[in-house]
Amino acid sequence: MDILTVHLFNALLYASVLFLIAGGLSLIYGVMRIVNLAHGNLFAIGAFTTASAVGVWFAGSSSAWLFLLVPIGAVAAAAIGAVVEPTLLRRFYRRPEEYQLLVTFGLLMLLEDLLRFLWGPYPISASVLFEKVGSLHVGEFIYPRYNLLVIATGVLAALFLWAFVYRTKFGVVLRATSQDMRRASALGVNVNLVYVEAFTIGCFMAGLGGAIIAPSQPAVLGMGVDALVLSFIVVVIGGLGSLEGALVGAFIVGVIREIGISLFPEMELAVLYVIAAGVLFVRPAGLFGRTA
Amino acid sequence: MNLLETRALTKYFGDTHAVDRVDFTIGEGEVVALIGSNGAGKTTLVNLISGLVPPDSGRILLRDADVTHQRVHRRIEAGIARSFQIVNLFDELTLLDNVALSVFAREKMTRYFWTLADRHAAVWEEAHAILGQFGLGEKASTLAGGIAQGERKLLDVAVAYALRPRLLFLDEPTSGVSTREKAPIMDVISAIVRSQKITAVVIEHDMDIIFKYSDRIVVMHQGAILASGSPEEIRRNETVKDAVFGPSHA
Amino acid sequence: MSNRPTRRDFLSQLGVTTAAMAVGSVAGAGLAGIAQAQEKPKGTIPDKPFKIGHMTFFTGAGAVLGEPMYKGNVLAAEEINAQGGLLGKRKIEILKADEAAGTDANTKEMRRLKLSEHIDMFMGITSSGNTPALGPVAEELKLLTIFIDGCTDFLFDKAVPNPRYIFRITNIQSADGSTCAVGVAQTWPNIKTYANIHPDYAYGRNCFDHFGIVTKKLLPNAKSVSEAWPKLFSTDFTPHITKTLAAKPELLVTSLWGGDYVAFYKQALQYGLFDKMKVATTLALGSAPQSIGKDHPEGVLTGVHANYYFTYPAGNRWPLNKTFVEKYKARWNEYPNFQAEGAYTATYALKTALEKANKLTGGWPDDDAIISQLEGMMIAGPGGYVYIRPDNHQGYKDAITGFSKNVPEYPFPILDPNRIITIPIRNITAPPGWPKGEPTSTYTWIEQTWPQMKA
Amino acid sequence: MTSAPAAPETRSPLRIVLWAAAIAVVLAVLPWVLDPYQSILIAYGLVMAIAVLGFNLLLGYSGLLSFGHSAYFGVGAYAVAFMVKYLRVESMELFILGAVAASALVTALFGYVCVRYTRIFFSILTLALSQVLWSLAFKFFWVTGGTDGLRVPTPKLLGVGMAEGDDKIRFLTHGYYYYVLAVFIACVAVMWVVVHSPFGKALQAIRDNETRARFVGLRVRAYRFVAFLLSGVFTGIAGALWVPLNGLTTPDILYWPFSGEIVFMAVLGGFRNFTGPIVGAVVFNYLKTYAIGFTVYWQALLGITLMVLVLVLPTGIVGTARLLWARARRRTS
Repeated sequence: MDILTVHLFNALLYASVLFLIAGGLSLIYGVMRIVNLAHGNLFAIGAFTTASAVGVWFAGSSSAWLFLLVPIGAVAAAAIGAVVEPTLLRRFYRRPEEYQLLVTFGLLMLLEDLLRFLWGPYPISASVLFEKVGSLHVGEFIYPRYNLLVIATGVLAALFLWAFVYRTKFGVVLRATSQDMRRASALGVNVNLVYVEAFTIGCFMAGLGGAIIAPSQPAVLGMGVDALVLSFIVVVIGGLGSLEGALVGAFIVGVIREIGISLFPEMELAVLYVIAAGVLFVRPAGLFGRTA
Repeated sequence: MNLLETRALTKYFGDTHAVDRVDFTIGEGEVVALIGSNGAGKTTLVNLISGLVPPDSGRILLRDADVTHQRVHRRIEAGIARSFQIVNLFDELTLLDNVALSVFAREKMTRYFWTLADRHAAVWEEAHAILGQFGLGEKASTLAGGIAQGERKLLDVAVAYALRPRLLFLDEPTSGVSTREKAPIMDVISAIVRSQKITAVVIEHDMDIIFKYSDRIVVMHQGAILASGSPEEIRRNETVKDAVFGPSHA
Repeated sequence: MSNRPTRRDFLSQLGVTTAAMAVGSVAGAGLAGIAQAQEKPKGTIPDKPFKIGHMTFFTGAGAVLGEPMYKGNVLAAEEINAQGGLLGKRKIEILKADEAAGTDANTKEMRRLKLSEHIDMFMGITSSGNTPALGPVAEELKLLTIFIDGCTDFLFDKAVPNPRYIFRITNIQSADGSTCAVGVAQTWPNIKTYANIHPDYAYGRNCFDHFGIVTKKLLPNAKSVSEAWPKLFSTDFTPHITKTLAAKPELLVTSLWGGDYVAFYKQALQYGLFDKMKVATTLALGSAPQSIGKDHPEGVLTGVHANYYFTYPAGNRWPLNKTFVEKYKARWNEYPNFQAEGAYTATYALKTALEKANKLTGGWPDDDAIISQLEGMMIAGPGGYVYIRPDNHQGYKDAITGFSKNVPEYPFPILDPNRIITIPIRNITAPPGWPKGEPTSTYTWIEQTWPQMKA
Repeated sequence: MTSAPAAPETRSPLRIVLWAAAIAVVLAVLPWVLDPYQSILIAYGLVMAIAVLGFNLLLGYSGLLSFGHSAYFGVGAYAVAFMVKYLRVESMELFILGAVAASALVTALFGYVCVRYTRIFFSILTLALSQVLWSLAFKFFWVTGGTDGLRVPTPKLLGVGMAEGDDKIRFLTHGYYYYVLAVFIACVAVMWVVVHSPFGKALQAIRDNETRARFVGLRVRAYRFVAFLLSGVFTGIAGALWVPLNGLTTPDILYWPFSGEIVFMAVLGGFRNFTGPIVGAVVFNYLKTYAIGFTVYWQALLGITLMVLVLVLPTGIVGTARLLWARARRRTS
């Protein structure tokens, strides 16, 4: 039974990171009705920033200080979001979706090379934190404590987001804007401000996903593109624009991946995609989806 | 025999009884005006009959055949066509294309992907002729997005008319145009409808137009039919005056 | 070998040796060295640069393994250029191309290099997914090519069964899985269960197959109890590690390499994987040596692609290696890996071939003359003698593997100098003339000719 | 579209045929003039042009942005590779037939789901479904060769193989080039007819105004489905032609950024023109090849190009050229 616990932890670990990425994607879509194809790159930026802050720039500092540095990746991603939304994306809200997708696809290519330009071609890791916190015993197995921290971060982020959206004044404004931008605007909501805030939060989440895994996995080029496909699978299962959907979708994907690798090693990820396709055929809008 | 008959046709939007157990009939060759204040259910009734929205209950019979649950293209085959209150055109196609498309569709030729559209001379001739009937012949090769509102209203009707319907719904064919233009537009439409003996239902607000062009007037109020009769009868009906024009109205 | 020999007998028959021994001397007509004095070339030699297109991983997780290849090529080219160039006249010019662009892009790039940049020769390639794609293209382009790695058996078994323009310098891939299996059989002969984690592409499959067949012969009691096939260039091995732990094997066999292996062992450490089982790898120390940290456990059977490790042969026994490592360290401030050695040797093989061909015909030799010199060449490289078999254009040198050990002299683990295992390559690869087999010729050769040990 | 509707195409058929013939002649002469490398690049460009032409039946004429066309391209390519591997087929004509059948099958399946939606949902659905194929090609190693891909040898063209000892490069730049050119011309002609057929008009009508299209009696989904099918099959044919040119097929061509490139090509040329996708495909091929040769940051270069295009020249090369041409003519007359 201990091994099942370990498997469950693994699934939750994967789900936590995926929720952070896909949740951000879905939040942005929910409020602004745009799908940001460069979203995965913000995840990568989070990972690279944290990896080099912890593993290179401040390497050798006290571990408490290094732990405080972890969220720096999320901040970096959020900062990029805060710049990109008003300067670039804002021009596209009134234009057809194809242009929105295209401009974010261009952004994806640009950011991918920006990573290479800033951090060079090699993987960067910040494994010192991963090693520092050590492992704990789960029956006869041992499990890295750091992974539990990642899971905790994912759960906390979900709770935080829920409280934020459903329990704060800004959340009300956010939901109002999401449902009817014009009416919200007529009621005196500064829609531009809401948009930049929502986009920044979405990017922050993606960046946090990258930042939090940087100590346990190296940051590599191309991780953003891969992450985007997976978060698409999550939102496709859960339903685009729904935070609950992202949460459930991430959990489903985490569990399926763990099962897939254990039971069908030859198929692995393909299991995931085939199940996603199944959901699409039965419920194309996703489990929690709303279409138009 | 009635051309069209609805039986207890009902549609709710939330708590609003948009159309509430309406029995509406129209005879072959009639031109009926559908009037009522905003929100009376006129457009919803047309939407239900034309198939844009499904009814909650009730039936729609076209020459005694039940079309209640038929898809839009089946109703069009059966001869029901409509125009739109807010102009609905193919803005990036020319006027000629807009009309020709209806002809192609009517002749079930739109599935031909292996012949050039230009080769079907008969279709283009007919489309030209229709544009001519509506006085739009000179603008045949202009894009529909680039003509004046009055012309757009006419084109909208022309697109519907090109389907050669037996029953044509005209949803406020003169809304959004200046008072001065209304009569000429209605003259064109009326001439065509009368000459082709098309059964037509016109939703309209302008009383002068209604009294001038319709055989019969049906008054709707809060989702139900309040009265039905000749223009003269309706003019004299006090209930109608109160409900439709408001008590203060002259 | 029909009556079942004991394992120990058979291993000694294979010529498996542990601990450092002198490199066997091989006498032969084709013997050439990299440090020969240069004679004056015959005839007129043009002085336009000799362009080599060099493709390897310059970016991504593959770069720690692949980039040293470029560095070895550059080092040799600089040495040759310092003496005036090839045949004293033609300076070597190297054009870089990034293998990480993907297999499709790589074939396009090879065409571009030849048809648009007009390279004289092509070198490089790390991934064994790429040589079967590029080999036929090189043949189509009539482009003289020495692949440094990308050592899949499939290249000369199937993709290009009768090579003309392409050669390959590092050991054939089946030697990797076989060497690893021989190392396991010799070190841990009582293993009953083993698990696999291999990258999901040609190399991983090949290692899995050959480790399996050799182990079946040598350790008939050993069973594979778990398989995991992570995508190449993955960063998260958590579920694969968990799966392996759940199967409770006595041994884990893995052919992860480069950045993948680094990420893997760091994660595996936190799961205590190395405490629960023996670990045998095919390519762990094949990457640039400094990429593996001192936190790497000791005593792991750490493969080096069955090729070369910079501490062996030790300097006092084989000066060529000593000077190569010194020069490489001076030039790049790091230690070479097997690919650096392969590229360095390949460049000198080219130089040698040119000089011999020139001696025969005078002037600048055409490709055919170079090819006929390369075929059957025996060249002494830093890692020992390399023989280029004329029938399949494949380089052969003794296979080696060893065990990780931390020593004070280096900031990274090295192969334990006292426990290095070497195997003469001819004993673990199909001989010339052996029919092409499935999945590889060597596989069917082992399956059909090796004796079955008693359980 | 934000721009005001431009005047419709009103050139006479004869002039169009003359122009097309002139361009075809130029393309036919190129291999004799250009060095082999350039000819191969043009061949790649023509192949991609077929794919983008197909893609644009959806984007330009039906108003549906597919971000999953890599799937149909890949299906065409893998269909050929499977025919080589399992059926030992060598004939290029059979390859194309096989690719048509396979891509029609897959497109029908995907189309069934996708045409129920429009706009962003359509894009996301096409992308997600295409990635199912990518994962299958990627993981089913023993069938697809995994990331190693499958090799495709020189095919027989019209029953004629490459002569023993013949140069493959010569084969590619002459025999195969003309084969590609012929298929390209056929595809362009077919697509020309499709978009100018009553069916093509119906698609454009649906694109402009779905509601009204329903009320002239068009079964919108059925039309979208057929357009999807045709579009996918065209892209599948391109995939089939691409494999012998490339020599092998790998999952890279099924991965979603390749779909992004197809979209890029259409936008680069201008998706509101018939010729836009063709120009876009050929130019993109050059752009990418030379960007890669020019800088390691070629992706950034392409990304910026795309963003500038979308911001400044949303009508693409052909649209912009037409605009400038019209302006110049107005000034002179």
